[in-house]
Amino acid sequence: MTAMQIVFILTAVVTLFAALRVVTTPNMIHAALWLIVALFGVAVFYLLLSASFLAMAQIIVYIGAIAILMMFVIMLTRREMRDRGPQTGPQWKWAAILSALLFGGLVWMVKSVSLPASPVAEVPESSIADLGRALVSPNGFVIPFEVASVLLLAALIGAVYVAWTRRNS
Amino acid sequence: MNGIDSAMMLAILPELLLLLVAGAVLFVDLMERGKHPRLLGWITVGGLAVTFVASLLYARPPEGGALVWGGMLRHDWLAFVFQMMFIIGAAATALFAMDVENLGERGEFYILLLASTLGMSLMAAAADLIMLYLAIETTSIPMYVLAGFLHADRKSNEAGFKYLLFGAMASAIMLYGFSLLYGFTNETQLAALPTAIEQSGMGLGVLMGIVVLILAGFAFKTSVVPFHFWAPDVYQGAPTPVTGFLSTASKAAGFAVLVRVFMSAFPSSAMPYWGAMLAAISVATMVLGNTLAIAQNDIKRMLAYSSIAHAGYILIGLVTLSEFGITGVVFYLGVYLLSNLTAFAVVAMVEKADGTTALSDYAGLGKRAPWLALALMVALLSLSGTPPFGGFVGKAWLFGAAVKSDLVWLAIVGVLNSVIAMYYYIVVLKVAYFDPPKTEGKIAVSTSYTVGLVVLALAVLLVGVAFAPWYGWAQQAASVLF
Amino acid sequence: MGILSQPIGVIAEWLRNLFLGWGLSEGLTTVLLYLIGAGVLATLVQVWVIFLIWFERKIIGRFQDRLGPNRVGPYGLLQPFADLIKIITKEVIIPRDADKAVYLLGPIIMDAGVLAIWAVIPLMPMVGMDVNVAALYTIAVGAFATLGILMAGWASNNKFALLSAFRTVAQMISYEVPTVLALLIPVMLAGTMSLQGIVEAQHVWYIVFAPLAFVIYFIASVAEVGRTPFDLLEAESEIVAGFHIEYSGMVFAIFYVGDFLHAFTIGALGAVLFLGGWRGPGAETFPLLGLLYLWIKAFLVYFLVVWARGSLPRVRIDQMMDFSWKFLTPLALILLVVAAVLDHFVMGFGMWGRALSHFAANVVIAVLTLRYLDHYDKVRESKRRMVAQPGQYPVARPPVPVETSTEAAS
Amino acid sequence: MIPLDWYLIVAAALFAIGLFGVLSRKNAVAILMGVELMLNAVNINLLAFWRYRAPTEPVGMAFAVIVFAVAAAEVAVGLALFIAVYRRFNSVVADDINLMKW
Repeated sequence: MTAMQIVFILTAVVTLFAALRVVTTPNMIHAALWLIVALFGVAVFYLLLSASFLAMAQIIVYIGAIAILMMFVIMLTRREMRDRGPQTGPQWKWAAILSALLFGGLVWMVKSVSLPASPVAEVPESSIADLGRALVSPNGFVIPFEVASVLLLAALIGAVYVAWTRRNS
Repeated sequence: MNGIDSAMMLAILPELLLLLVAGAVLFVDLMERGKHPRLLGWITVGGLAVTFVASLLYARPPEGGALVWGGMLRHDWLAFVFQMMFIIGAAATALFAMDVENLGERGEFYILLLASTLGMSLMAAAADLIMLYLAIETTSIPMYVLAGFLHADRKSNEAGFKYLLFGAMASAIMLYGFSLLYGFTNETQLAALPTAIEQSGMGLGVLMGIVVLILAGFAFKTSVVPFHFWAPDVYQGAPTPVTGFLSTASKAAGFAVLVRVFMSAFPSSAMPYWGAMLAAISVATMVLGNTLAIAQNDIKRMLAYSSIAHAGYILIGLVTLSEFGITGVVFYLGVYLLSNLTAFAVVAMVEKADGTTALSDYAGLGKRAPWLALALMVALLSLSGTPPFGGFVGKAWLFGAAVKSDLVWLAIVGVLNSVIAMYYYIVVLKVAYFDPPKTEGKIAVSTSYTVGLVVLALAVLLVGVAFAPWYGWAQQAASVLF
Repeated sequence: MGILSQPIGVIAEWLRNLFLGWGLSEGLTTVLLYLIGAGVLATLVQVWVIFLIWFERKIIGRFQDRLGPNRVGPYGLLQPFADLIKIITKEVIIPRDADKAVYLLGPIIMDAGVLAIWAVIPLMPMVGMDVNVAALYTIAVGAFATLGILMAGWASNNKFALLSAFRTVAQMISYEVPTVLALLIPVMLAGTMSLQGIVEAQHVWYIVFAPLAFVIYFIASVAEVGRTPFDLLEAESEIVAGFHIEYSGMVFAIFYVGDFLHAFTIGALGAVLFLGGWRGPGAETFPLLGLLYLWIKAFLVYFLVVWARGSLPRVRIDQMMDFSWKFLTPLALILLVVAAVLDHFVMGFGMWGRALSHFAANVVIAVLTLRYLDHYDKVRESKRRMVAQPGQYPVARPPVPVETSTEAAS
Repeated sequence: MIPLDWYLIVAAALFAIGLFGVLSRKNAVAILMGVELMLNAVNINLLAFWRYRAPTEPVGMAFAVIVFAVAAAEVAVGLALFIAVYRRFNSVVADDINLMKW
């Protein structure tokens, strides 16, 4: 077992444990903090996959914005500091069975397809620059890139409209 | 790096114009906020009309279609016909929303409506998994806000809330399917996928697993079983014009991708398997939608279940796996769009006048507002599949396609369901025409409603009587896939 | 390989041989060396804070016409040590209803976020992790500082602490946008996100290329650290002590250290991005000289931070938000676009030609901005007078100057 | 070297855990957290496939970037809706928000 594999297993254990805590802990703020741990673990996976740019984007977007926004909303949508009682519905057993089945199915799918054991090539030095170029090239991803910006603008307008407090209403 | 040529720009002409209209609304809203309550609505309607005409004139796709923008989009008749439908749907929605309180005077409403239409338009044209996912989300995310747009109304809040939660889950499952499809085949182009799937040596079981994951997202957008359960709540709670849009254009967009992905992205060897799966889903959807619709006493909820049932009928066309069937799908979606929009327009008008959507409050509508009642009758009869309205022709084609493809049992199930459906549509008409009115007073119909209703109701009739040209379009759209 | 030309390299080589001599495996040695390097760096910069505290108190004292610390040791240099001993001996109090784990983790995460930036700062030629996304990394770990404060504010179970945490997050997220935009300009000019690469590309300091970007970077960074005039997170008059109201003893000290270190880190980053980092005469031959240059430059920027603290009053919260979203962000966007377009044309002008064209563009933008602000002020002024005119309101309405955020928006 | 399978299985596990969260949680924010876990599982998949199958083409990375953007938009709209719902219902627990039945 190489050093990389040890790092991988450690990261996987931490990430999955954190993810489990996210969906089981009764304290919502703790769930958000565990979510941050899980997202950080995912960023480490990206680093292992030599996608350093996306690892940084993961930390900035998910941890710096999404997770913190969630903590914000958790704090805003409560009147007491701690949640009382269980936070999972009575249907959790069915959910667990379904999720386990899904996991089994996915593992079976992954196992039954022949996949390369090692990368077919090294990541080129210029991979970040290539991504940047591809995102604005007319024969690359310029349309998705622009549509994503339209989507973000629309989401922004919608979110502001919905969450805005009007004093006289 | 290559430049951009005019063919590429013309291929996205409708999208560009939609964006332009949204920009205009944003600008006018900032400058003239609150001064002319209906100005924004008319700008949107006018802009959409211009978009419609300009697209018809200049953005007609080349014969056989073309792959543009680095393979992200397909410029073909299938996309084009659907895009025209979405523009009509959006324009009608804007017309009917104009007079609704807290909705029609809001610039944000029109911007989100246009953003969502833009997403649908891209959904119909998407030729790449990345583009497809993004287009679906661009349609859905503004729609979540639209469903919850009336923040003073608890039901609307609830609708947005539920729509978002179900939508986020369904699209995440679908995306997982996309990621596996990309990974196992190393290909994101829809057209190149069948070959790539065969080369990857992926077993049928794995492929069907991916199909199930992807179907979750599509089933959500088209509200078919088992991802239908959000529909009644959301349709009932959302502002009525939005419900109309949601149940027609959004559903048509879902079918556009469903048809394109299933017919062109999976190898033909897998067709019988997913065909059987979709047939089962189709039957379940029809039966469930129709039986539950009978029990409703709120007209929006009833129309929601009826809309689920219609998704079932439309699936029949896809299950036939034939060009004839797909033609039926496209044609029926067009008819359904017109009819359902008419129905929801009447519902919106009555809701505005009486503040209710309960079925019993439609009593005496025939006396209080004869023209509205007439429009409602046209819409419901068309939905139930009565000649001479468009719905009859559409249903005839769908069931005919099933018979032609040796799926007689499916056609029979469809016909039986139509008979059940006939019952609850007739009940509404009976209440409207024969029950004594609860309240006195005429219902005043505003200009925008008159324009919209007249156009739509005439169109429903026209499609039912002179169906050849529309059928030609649908056929041209379907031929792209074969 | 002499100790003067490659100081760190020599020490590392010596340690490596030592460990290998002990019979440790190659892989483990590498890991150990990384750990030792990180430990030494983290310790040194945190110890450095002790000096910073003395320095800042001294400077602020002078600004306020006082002497500052002057009793313990020569020039009061030992004062921070006295404070240190005092604070170590104090009890760490954890409020009864606090969320203990989160409460204790908060300061640590905040401090770690600041320390993590130091991993990528190129201290001298060939030293520092040469990460190809270093510029992005500095922003990313900044998120942890925000998180630490949010955790501390929430876990304290105290209204003021929570209010402060909310303010902090709003402020930090808002000011992250102009920071990133300003930081993108050096990245674009150098054509790399590696900080070492940015330093190496600065034959002419980027402050000549983009003085306005430096100003924006400086202001936004000060706001991100939460220093005066943007110290709303600990505005004593409004929310007592802010997010660290419940903290005491060593746990509080971690916040304190993190805060000072963050301010100095801003200086170091600013020096790397805009002032040429370790560049200076003879730095390539004697890397230690490069460290000295970097330190001097970082100190200069840090001095500016202290200067701002000594002379500016605190802004109001709505002013703070408006300033970021309505002024800094648009300006930074304009600068970025102008720099991108301009650079395309002046690429071939040679080193100084390129620098001076950028400088000229910056001067033009600065003049236009100032004129616009002037005009904006006049419009506001005229509106104010209009409102205050008698007869506009029937009853005698006190001529309150209408100065709210809504007006600024119009 | 780490086999590709390992990444895919971790992603599958993360996805299943996320789905469990979505299906079992009552609080809307927690449901959204489950969705985020699912989307992260997708991104691990995408980048693992990119790294092992076609690291020289930026397709997988571009896909991941788009997923990031969509996730951000979804969360922004979602949390805004939750705040609006909280104002009306004084709760963001899914069971409490149930005016409409059958």
